[in-house]
Order: sequence, then structure tokens, then C-alpha cells
Amino acid sequence: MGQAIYNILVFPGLFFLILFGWAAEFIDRKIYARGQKRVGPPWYQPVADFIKLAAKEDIVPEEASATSFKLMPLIAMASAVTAFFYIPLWTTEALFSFYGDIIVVMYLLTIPTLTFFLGGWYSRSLYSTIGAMRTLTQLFAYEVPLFVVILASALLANTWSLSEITKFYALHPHLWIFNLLGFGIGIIALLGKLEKGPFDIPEAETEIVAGSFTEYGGRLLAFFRLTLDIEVIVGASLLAAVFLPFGLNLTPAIGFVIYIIKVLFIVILLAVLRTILARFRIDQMLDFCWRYLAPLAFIQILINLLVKGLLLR
Amino acid sequence: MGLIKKIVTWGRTKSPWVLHFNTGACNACDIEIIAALTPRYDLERFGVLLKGSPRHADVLLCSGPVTRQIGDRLKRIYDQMPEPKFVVAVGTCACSGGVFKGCYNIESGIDQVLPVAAYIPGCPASPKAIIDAVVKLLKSLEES
Amino acid sequence: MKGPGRMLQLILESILKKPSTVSYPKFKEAPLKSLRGAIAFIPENCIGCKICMKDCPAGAIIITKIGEKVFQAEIDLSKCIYCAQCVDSCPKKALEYTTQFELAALDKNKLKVTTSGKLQTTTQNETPKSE
Amino acid sequence: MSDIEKTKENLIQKFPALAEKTQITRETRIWTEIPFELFLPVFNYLLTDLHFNVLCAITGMDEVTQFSVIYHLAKENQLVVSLKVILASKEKPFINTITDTFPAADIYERELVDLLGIHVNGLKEGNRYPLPDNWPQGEYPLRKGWTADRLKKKEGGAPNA
Amino acid sequence: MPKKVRIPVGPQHPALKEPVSFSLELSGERILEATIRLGYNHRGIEKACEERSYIQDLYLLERICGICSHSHSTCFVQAVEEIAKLEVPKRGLYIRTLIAELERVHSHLLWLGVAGHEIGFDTLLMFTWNDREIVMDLLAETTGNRVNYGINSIGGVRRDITDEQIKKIMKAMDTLEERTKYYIKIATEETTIIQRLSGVGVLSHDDAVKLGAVGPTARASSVDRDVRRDDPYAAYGEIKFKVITDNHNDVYGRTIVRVLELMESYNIIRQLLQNIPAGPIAVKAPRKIPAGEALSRYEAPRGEDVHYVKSNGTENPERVKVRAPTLANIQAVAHMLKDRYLADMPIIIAAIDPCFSCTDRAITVKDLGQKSEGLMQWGDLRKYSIEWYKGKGIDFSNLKKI
Ligand code: SF4
Ligand code: SF4
Ligand code: SF4
Ligand code: SF4
Ligand code: SF4
Ligand code: SF4
Ligand code: SF4
Ligand code: SF4
Repeated sequence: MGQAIYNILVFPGLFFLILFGWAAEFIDRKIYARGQKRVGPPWYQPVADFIKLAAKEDIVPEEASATSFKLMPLIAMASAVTAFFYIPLWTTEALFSFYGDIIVVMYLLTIPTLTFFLGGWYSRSLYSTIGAMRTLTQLFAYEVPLFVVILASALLANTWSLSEITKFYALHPHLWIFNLLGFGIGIIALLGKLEKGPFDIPEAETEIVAGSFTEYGGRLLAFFRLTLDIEVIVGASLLAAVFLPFGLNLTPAIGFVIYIIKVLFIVILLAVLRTILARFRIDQMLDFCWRYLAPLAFIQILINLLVKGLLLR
Repeated sequence: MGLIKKIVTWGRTKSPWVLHFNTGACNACDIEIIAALTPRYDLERFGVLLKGSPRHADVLLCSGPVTRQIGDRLKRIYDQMPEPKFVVAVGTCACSGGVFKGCYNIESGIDQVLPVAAYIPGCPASPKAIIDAVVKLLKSLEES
Repeated sequence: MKGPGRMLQLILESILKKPSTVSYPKFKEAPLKSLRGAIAFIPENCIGCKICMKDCPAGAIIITKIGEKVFQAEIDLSKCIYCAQCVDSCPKKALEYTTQFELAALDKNKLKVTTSGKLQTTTQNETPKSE
Repeated sequence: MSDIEKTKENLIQKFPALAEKTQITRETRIWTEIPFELFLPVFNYLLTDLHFNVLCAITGMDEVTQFSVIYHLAKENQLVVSLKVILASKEKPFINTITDTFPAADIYERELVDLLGIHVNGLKEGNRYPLPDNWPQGEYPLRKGWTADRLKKKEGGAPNA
Repeated sequence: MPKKVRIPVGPQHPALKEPVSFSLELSGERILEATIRLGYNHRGIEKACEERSYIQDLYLLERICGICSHSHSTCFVQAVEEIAKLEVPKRGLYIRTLIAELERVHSHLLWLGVAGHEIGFDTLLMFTWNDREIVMDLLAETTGNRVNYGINSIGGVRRDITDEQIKKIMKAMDTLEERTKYYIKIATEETTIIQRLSGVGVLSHDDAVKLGAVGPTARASSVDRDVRRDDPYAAYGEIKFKVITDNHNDVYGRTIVRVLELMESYNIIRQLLQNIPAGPIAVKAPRKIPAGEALSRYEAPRGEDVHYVKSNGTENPERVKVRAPTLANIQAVAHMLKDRYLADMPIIIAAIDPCFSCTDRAITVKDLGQKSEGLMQWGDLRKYSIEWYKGKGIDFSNLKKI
């Protein structure tokens, strides 16, 4: 019992997740800044931001429905953290696992996005509402390709559990190569999920101020930001587990290092992508996802079916 | 208690998010504020982020002498900012009205409308002067 | 060749190179000599003609007589636009511009600088400390 | 004969009354002054026959004894005719809008309304320009003798009331 | 057409550097009509000019706007010099022109950065502004201030330029030219940029003429106008340069015009520095300007700037009238916004590079002809947006109950 609580709250649970999330935010901002020839923020920046926000006054807009408005950040965080427990990190075993957890994780990862939408919706300010709409529209655009590519990988492993998937790839160490296309699509979809440039459409500063978060300030905003940081880690861990399943059966220490490297690699990839691309327009985003991403994702399924048919007997 | 207060103060001085509001400036101060965020000066070194929403901001950077039209907008934006908040007057206009003092459509300076925490003279206040002011303001926060 | 990510190379390069940020205020390089900063008053030269007051676009300078052939200048740094027109206008070179630009203050009153002859000279090289 | 002299010649030929008042101040500038009655014919002549089809600006002026409005018209961006129109009445000055020909004149005409109190016949309804909505009635800052003190007095010192 | 939503943009909005308010009528993400309310920045400069001396006005007018401050001050001194019949020495004119072109370089680079920012490409902003600092350094060194240079005086310029500075500027031009070539390459190759810029903010040639657009905004709609060539002032009569036009008619075209103009500016600056004559830089101007009037035109980075000055023989002018370039372009903006996506709004507005500080007036541009159907209440808006997204195959009407 004590072990489980320790696992959930400290390691590899909440505490670890928050620290790692902050580290990732710092790395993301630093790379972004350095790519732009700037020095960028100091290493403690995400922590300082959080403390500052947490110590600020909370303002709930008069128009908004207070309970829902305040509840959203907590729901978002809770679901992101829960999802994390089902993802195998540096071993082939997740903290929790059952047959079909892949679906649960995907659902849990959708919830933060929905809370962004609802939070914006309940703020009842114009910019928030438009931001909320865009959040939702975007959700429908990237979610399908993301789902499909993860499914493709699961298909090859012939299981519905993330832990089983990693076990499968640990047994067939070179098969993950076939999933590279899926990995690319996953990265792009993850950009959309995390609302990072070039898909930061729902928070486009120059158009709708800060989108859903426009009316959030103080502690509530701090939690939203923390959720986003955590989501980066969870999303990256998910992609790492599904598409980069190597180095798992080593000693925990080495496995841990490899895991950290994998996640950071994805974080850096995301940062570079957001540095070099201009923001899409919402209709261009929809177009792009449906016209290119989704078909490519289905091609990934085809590839995996072929591989399954030809290589695995 | 003392420790928590110290930590909070530390967080505040390391993460001042700013909102920039043109209160009738000539643009020069505004572009210098933006210039202070770009690679040569990079205010993000001090944790400064430019935010669009008053709800996210800790510091309101005002440039310009406050025209009659903008006065109550300015107050409204200030009210929307969560405590603790600070107003910084960027440029001579914002400090006192500058060359425009005496024109019929302006107030003379931000402090006619809002309490001002720091004044940055200069026409325009150069990016270095802005950084200088930020550092001075943060230092005073740390000490208080 | 059209395509996305055209700036990739430049950006990867700049991640590895030194950023172009100056480390102000840690290291302060000497300001350009030609920069116009705060105006300094040289009381010995002033003859009290007040042309500077007349030409100042911002009404930032006030010359008062404080004794026989002794004048005092009050320059309000919160009003001055650092145009140095007064320097050009002064027939006796009693005003000159300095390169002092770090003038920010938390207290507006500290931005009024009074310089007078004979008695004592206070230049405002020191920017006011916080309260 | 240079272009500008030809323009002057044409103008005077068509409207002999302008002979005295038309001057060339430099190679691309020509100034002329007309009473309000002549405005439309001269304006149309400049526009259609002489092709001065770029509107640079409209300047309104309070000349103490009279109001005048100057239309600065350019031709292919070279020659500029400044057509000064003396308004008929000092008490109730008015002009006719030229927004049908130059939609862009809208803003310049609104400025005349707000800053000088010149009525513009035919100007469409719209937002105030450039003064704030709460600006007191009957105050025209660009009129001679108007000072900001008047405003302070009228508003009792409340600036953003 | 279903109900419309009216959203206010401004006066404080991240897309706007300056206060202005647009009221947009939306149908989903589409803009049906745009109404512009300017005037937040009206400071009453024209009146103040009449109350102050010419010397004071020079600095006041320079501060109409800080981005092309040199434009306004030059335009004003030109008018005063014409009235007072002052012959400005050649060297003075060359220095004035040099600063004017340096200002154009800084302004166009600034624009390119802001345009990048508006389409969510901050990296471009950072790079162009980093290069812009080179120009700012040159300006600071030659004039004594980074912005609001204060280089003009009535009768000439206030500071001479040294040979050392000339060498420095020449060198900087080479660097900048290389950088600009890179930006041209980026602007014509990076698809994410092209996608966001082309076809956006379309202004046909006829509309541009009709609405009186000026500067790069007009030149990108193939309106071949440039005061520098058409009505030469300062040293432009002695310089060879091309007037850049483009027929894309959209924001992309405006980008092209601006980057190519940058290349022309480097050219002009080189010619100026090679041919700069020796001699005095200014003549002494009388405090009292004889009675007279003059109209001065100037090609500011954003288009034609017009000043009218009337003097009455005293130390103060009788009337000063300013027609700034943005004022001429603002009508075109409302036209361009129509029927576009909300996401395009910032870049369309930014594409004329507006600076409302001197425009500061309120205009209603209602070229759509139809009356709005009034403001929607919140409930309506929610219902409406649900409907709209339903039309797109997205239904979240049930989510409301969570
Ligand atoms: S202080 Fe000077 S530069 Fe700044 S806004 Fe005022 S006039 Fe412009
Ligand atoms: S400037 Fe000349 S006229 Fe004026 S006070 Fe001095 S000596 Fe007299
Ligand atoms: S520098 Fe300019 S504003 Fe300052 S005191 Fe001198 S004349 Fe006045
Ligand atoms: S112009 Fe010079 S001499 Fe005359 S009062 Fe001013 S400082 Fe003194
Ligand atoms: S530069 Fe961008 S973020 Fe800054 S004020 Fe302008 S539009 Fe806003
Ligand atoms: S409208 Fe502009 S130019 Fe005219 S008085 Fe106002 S600020 Fe000055
Ligand atoms: S166009 Fe803009 S930058 Fe140029 S002078 Fe006018 S306000 Fe300034
Ligand atoms: S319209 Fe242009 S020139 Fe005029 S003040 Fe604005 S930015 Fe400056």
C-alpha cells in the first residue's frame, strides 16, 4: 500500500512528473530562444512562473460559472496524471495495466483538451469562446490520425495493452522501424494536441489573445500550465513507448536514462518544429490533417498489416 | 511563514509577465519595448514574457501620455489584472506628457490615472533603459 | 524549391552558435559618444538669457536667477525629450548633453535635477535608489 | 511651355476670374483661390479635363474673418493644385462632400466637422472622427482663439467624464 | 445567412501595436464586415503646432510617430524651407536623404518581423529584428538617438557625418544585403509563410486607386507611384533607383515589394555615400518665417506623407496640416478584411503597416451597404456557434451539461 502511494505521489508519479514537466518546459523554451539567437530563460524559470502564479489573486469573471471555471484545471491535471500510470516507461511494465488500457489512455489524454475547451467556454468571454471552438475543431482534426497510428502499432503487436505492446517489441527488437511513419504522424498530432506552434491556433496570441486561457489567471492558470507541461511528458512517453520501444530490458538505471533521452528527444523535436514553422490557419489545419495526415495514418495500418502477414509467419 | 514569503517573493521577482499598452504613444516607445524582447536585448533572460491578456500580467507597461479616449480603457485593463500588479511608465510621455504636454486631448502622464511603480524617462526609452528599469524595479521588490 | 521548414538550417546553426544577446546590465559597454542622454548644466557659463527655456519643446528646463550673475537650472528628466535643442540654442555653451541614459526611477520627484552655480554642483550621475 | 504653365493657362482660360489668384510657387506647385460658388465647376474641370485625380489631403482653416478649405489635388502624382475655397458664411460654414468621387475623402471631411465645425452636406452617418465620443458639443479645437482651458472649465476638471 | 456575431478588437489587443478598435462582424470564422474606430491616439498635435514656435514644432511633429519620425520632420522642414526660401546645402540634403533611407530599412525590417509575428512565426520576428539592430546602431551613431533622431533643423541638418561613419555604413549595407537576400529566399520558398500570405487581403488595382491607397500597399497592386521619383525632394533627383511594383495584389505582394525595396534602399544609400559632396550642412534660419504657404510631399516607408504649412510672419505657424500615410491606407483595410478569416485579420491589418498615432481618427467604413443585425446576446452566440460547428460535422451540444 505504502509502496503504491509512493509510486503515485512521488516516483514515478506526480512529483517526478511535475519536475520532469518543468525541465521539459525549460528545454523547450531554451531551444526556442536559442534557435532565435536569444539567450532565453534561466533554468528555474518554469518553477518561478508556477510559484508566482500560484501566489496571485484568483479572479473569476463575473459572467463565468464559478464552479466549472475553477474545476477545469483540476480535472485536466488529474486525467493527465492518471494516463501516465498506464504507460510503460523504462521497463515493459507500466504501474497499472490491463487489457485495453490503450483506449483508456487515449481517452484520458483527450480530457485535458476538453477541459481547455470547457474552461474557455465557461469563461464566457469572446476570445475564450473562439479559442474554445478552435480547441475543439482542432481536436477532431488531429485525434483521428493519432489514434490510428497508435492503433497500427498495436495491431502489429496484436494486443490492446500498452505494456503488452512494449513486451512484444522487446521480443521483436527491429520491428519498430516499420512504425517510423507513424512516429512522424504522432509527433505532428502531438503538436496539435499540445497546442504548440505551428498548431497553436487555439491560443494564437495575435488573433484571440490567449484563447481559452484568456480569462484564467493566478492559481488556475498555474494549474493549466502545469497540466500542459505534464501532458508534454505523458504524450512524449506514450510516443516513446509505442514507437521507440528499445532499451527496455536493461537494468533499471540504464533503462531510466534511455527513457529520459527518448522523451527529451521528442521534446527537442517539438521545440525545433515550432521554431521553424509559421502558424497554420484553422481551415488549413483541418485540411492538412484530413487530406494528408489521416490517409498517411491509414497507410501505416496497411504497412503493419503487410508486415504482420509477411514477416510474422 | 517567513520562508514561504521568501519563496513567493523570489517567484515574483523572477517571473514578471508584462502587458504592453499603448496609451497614445508615438510608436517609438512601443517598438523599443518590442526591441527589448528581441535577440539583442532579450528580456526573457529575466523571466519577462509578453502576454496578451491582462489576467496573465503582473506588470503593465504603458507608453504614451494617455489620451482622453484611452483613459477609462486603461483603468479597466488595470482592474482586470490580478494582484499584485505594477504599472511602469515607459518614456517621457508616460512620465509627464512630454512634448505633448498641453495638447488638448491628453492627460499628462500615466500617474494621473493609475499609481505608477517606476518611471523610465527617455524619448524613446531605449531598450537598455527599459532593462535598467526592470532590474531596478525587481530589486526594490526583492528588498521590500 | 518550395517547402516547409526552410529556416531549419539557420536555426540549428544558431542553436549551436553564441546568441547575439548583450549581457547588459551585467557588462556595461561604454555608451556611444554621440548618444544624447541627460542634459548637464554648467553654471559658470550661463548668462541667464533663457533662450534654452524658450526653445525647449517640452518645457523641461527652468532657469532662475539665484544671485548676482548666478543662475540655477532645474531640468525635469521626466519631461525632457533629450533632443538637445537647448544645447544648440544656448549662446554660451552652458548646457551640454551627456550619454547618461539609465535614468529610471521609482520616485518621480527624484527625476527633477537642480544644478546651481557657486554654492555647490550636483550632477545626476547617480540614478536615484529605490525607496 | 512647361506642364505647369499649361495647366495655369488652361485654368485661367476656362475661369477668367481666377487670373489674379493663381500662382505657381515652384515647378510642381500651383495655388489658386476661389469663392464657394465656383467650387464645383473648377473641381470638376480639374478632375475630368486636367486629370488631377489623386486627392492628397483636405485642409480646413479658420482665417478669423472667414473659413477656407484647401483641396490638394495631384496629377499622376506630379503636379499639385491646391484649390483654396473660401466658404460662404463665417457663422454657419458648410461645404459639399466629395466622397462620391473620392471615397477616401470621408476621413478628411470628418476632420473638418470635428475640429473646425464645418458642416459637410451629404456626408454619410458614421463614427466621430478624431475626437472622442464624449467630446462636448460646440467645441472646435482648431478654431482660432480656442484653447484647452475652455474644455477644463466646461467639464469642471473631470477629464474622462 | 445566419445571425452575425460582432466582436470588438482593440483598443488593447495583442495584434495591434497601437490603440485602434475594429468591430468585426463574424459568421463563424469569417469576417462579414469591419468597422474601424480610430481616435484613441488623437493628441491634438495640429493645434499644438499653432501654439508653439517652428523649432518646437520640429520636435513635436517628429513625434507624430516614432517609426518614420524622420518622414514627418523632413516633410515639415521642407515646407518651412520652401516658404522661407532657404537653400539647404547639398551635403545637408544628402545626409537627410541618407537618414531617410536608413529609416526605410529599419521600418521595412520591422514590418517583416511584425508580419512574421502576426502569422505566428516569431522566429522571423527575432531574426529580422536582430538584423534591424544593425541599422539602429547606425542611426544612433549618426544622429544621436535610436528613434526620433532629431537630425533635421530648419535649413539643414544638425550633425555632420564622418568618413569613419561612412565606411561603417557601407560595410553594414553589405551585411544587410546578404541577410535580405536570405529573407527573399525564405519569403519565396517557405510554404507555411506563403500559405498564410497569398490570397489574403486582396486589393485590386482599381480599388487601390479608388480608395486612395499609398506606398507599398498600393504598389503591390501595381499602382506605380512613388513621390521620390515623381516629385523628387532632397537628394533623390540625383539618385538612380527603381520603383518596385508587384501584381500579386495581396499581402504576399506587399511582402515582396517591401523586401525588394530594401535592396533598392541599400543601393540608394551606397550612391549617396559615394557622391556626398563636401561643404556646410545647414544654413541659418530666421526665427520668424515670412508669410506664405507650402505643401510638402514625402515618400515615407508606408507611403506618401503630406504636410501643409501656412506661416504668418511670426515665430509660430498659422496652420500645420498633416496627412499621414496610414490615414490614406486605412480605408483599404476595411475593404480587405471583408470576407476573410478571423485568423487573417492581424496580418491584413499589419500588411499596411499601420501606425495609428498620427491617423487617430474615427472612420466608419461600411462599403458592404447592408445594416448589421445588431449585437447578439451571449446565449444567442453560444447557440449560434453550436449550430455553426454542427454544420461542420461537430456536435457538442451535449457537452454543455457537464
Ligand atoms: S516618450 Fe517620446 S518616443 Fe516615447 S511615446 Fe512619447 S514622444 Fe514617443
Ligand atoms: S540672446 Fe542676445 S538678445 Fe537674447 S538676452 Fe542674450 S544677448 Fe540679449
Ligand atoms: S534636451 Fe530638449 S527637451 Fe530636454 S531640456 Fe533640452 S531642449 Fe528641453
Ligand atoms: S541658453 Fe544657455 S546661457 Fe541662456 S539661460 Fe539657457 S543655459 Fe543659460
Ligand atoms: S508585437 Fe505582437 S505581441 Fe507585441 S504588441 Fe505587437 S502584436 Fe502584440
Ligand atoms: S489628427 Fe493627428 S495630426 Fe491631426 S491633430 Fe490629431 S494627432 Fe495631430
Ligand atoms: S507611417 Fe507610421 S511609421 Fe511612418 S511616419 Fe506615419 S506613423 Fe510613423
Ligand atoms: S499613420 Fe503612420 S506616419 Fe502617421 S503617426 Fe501613424 S505610423 Fe506614423
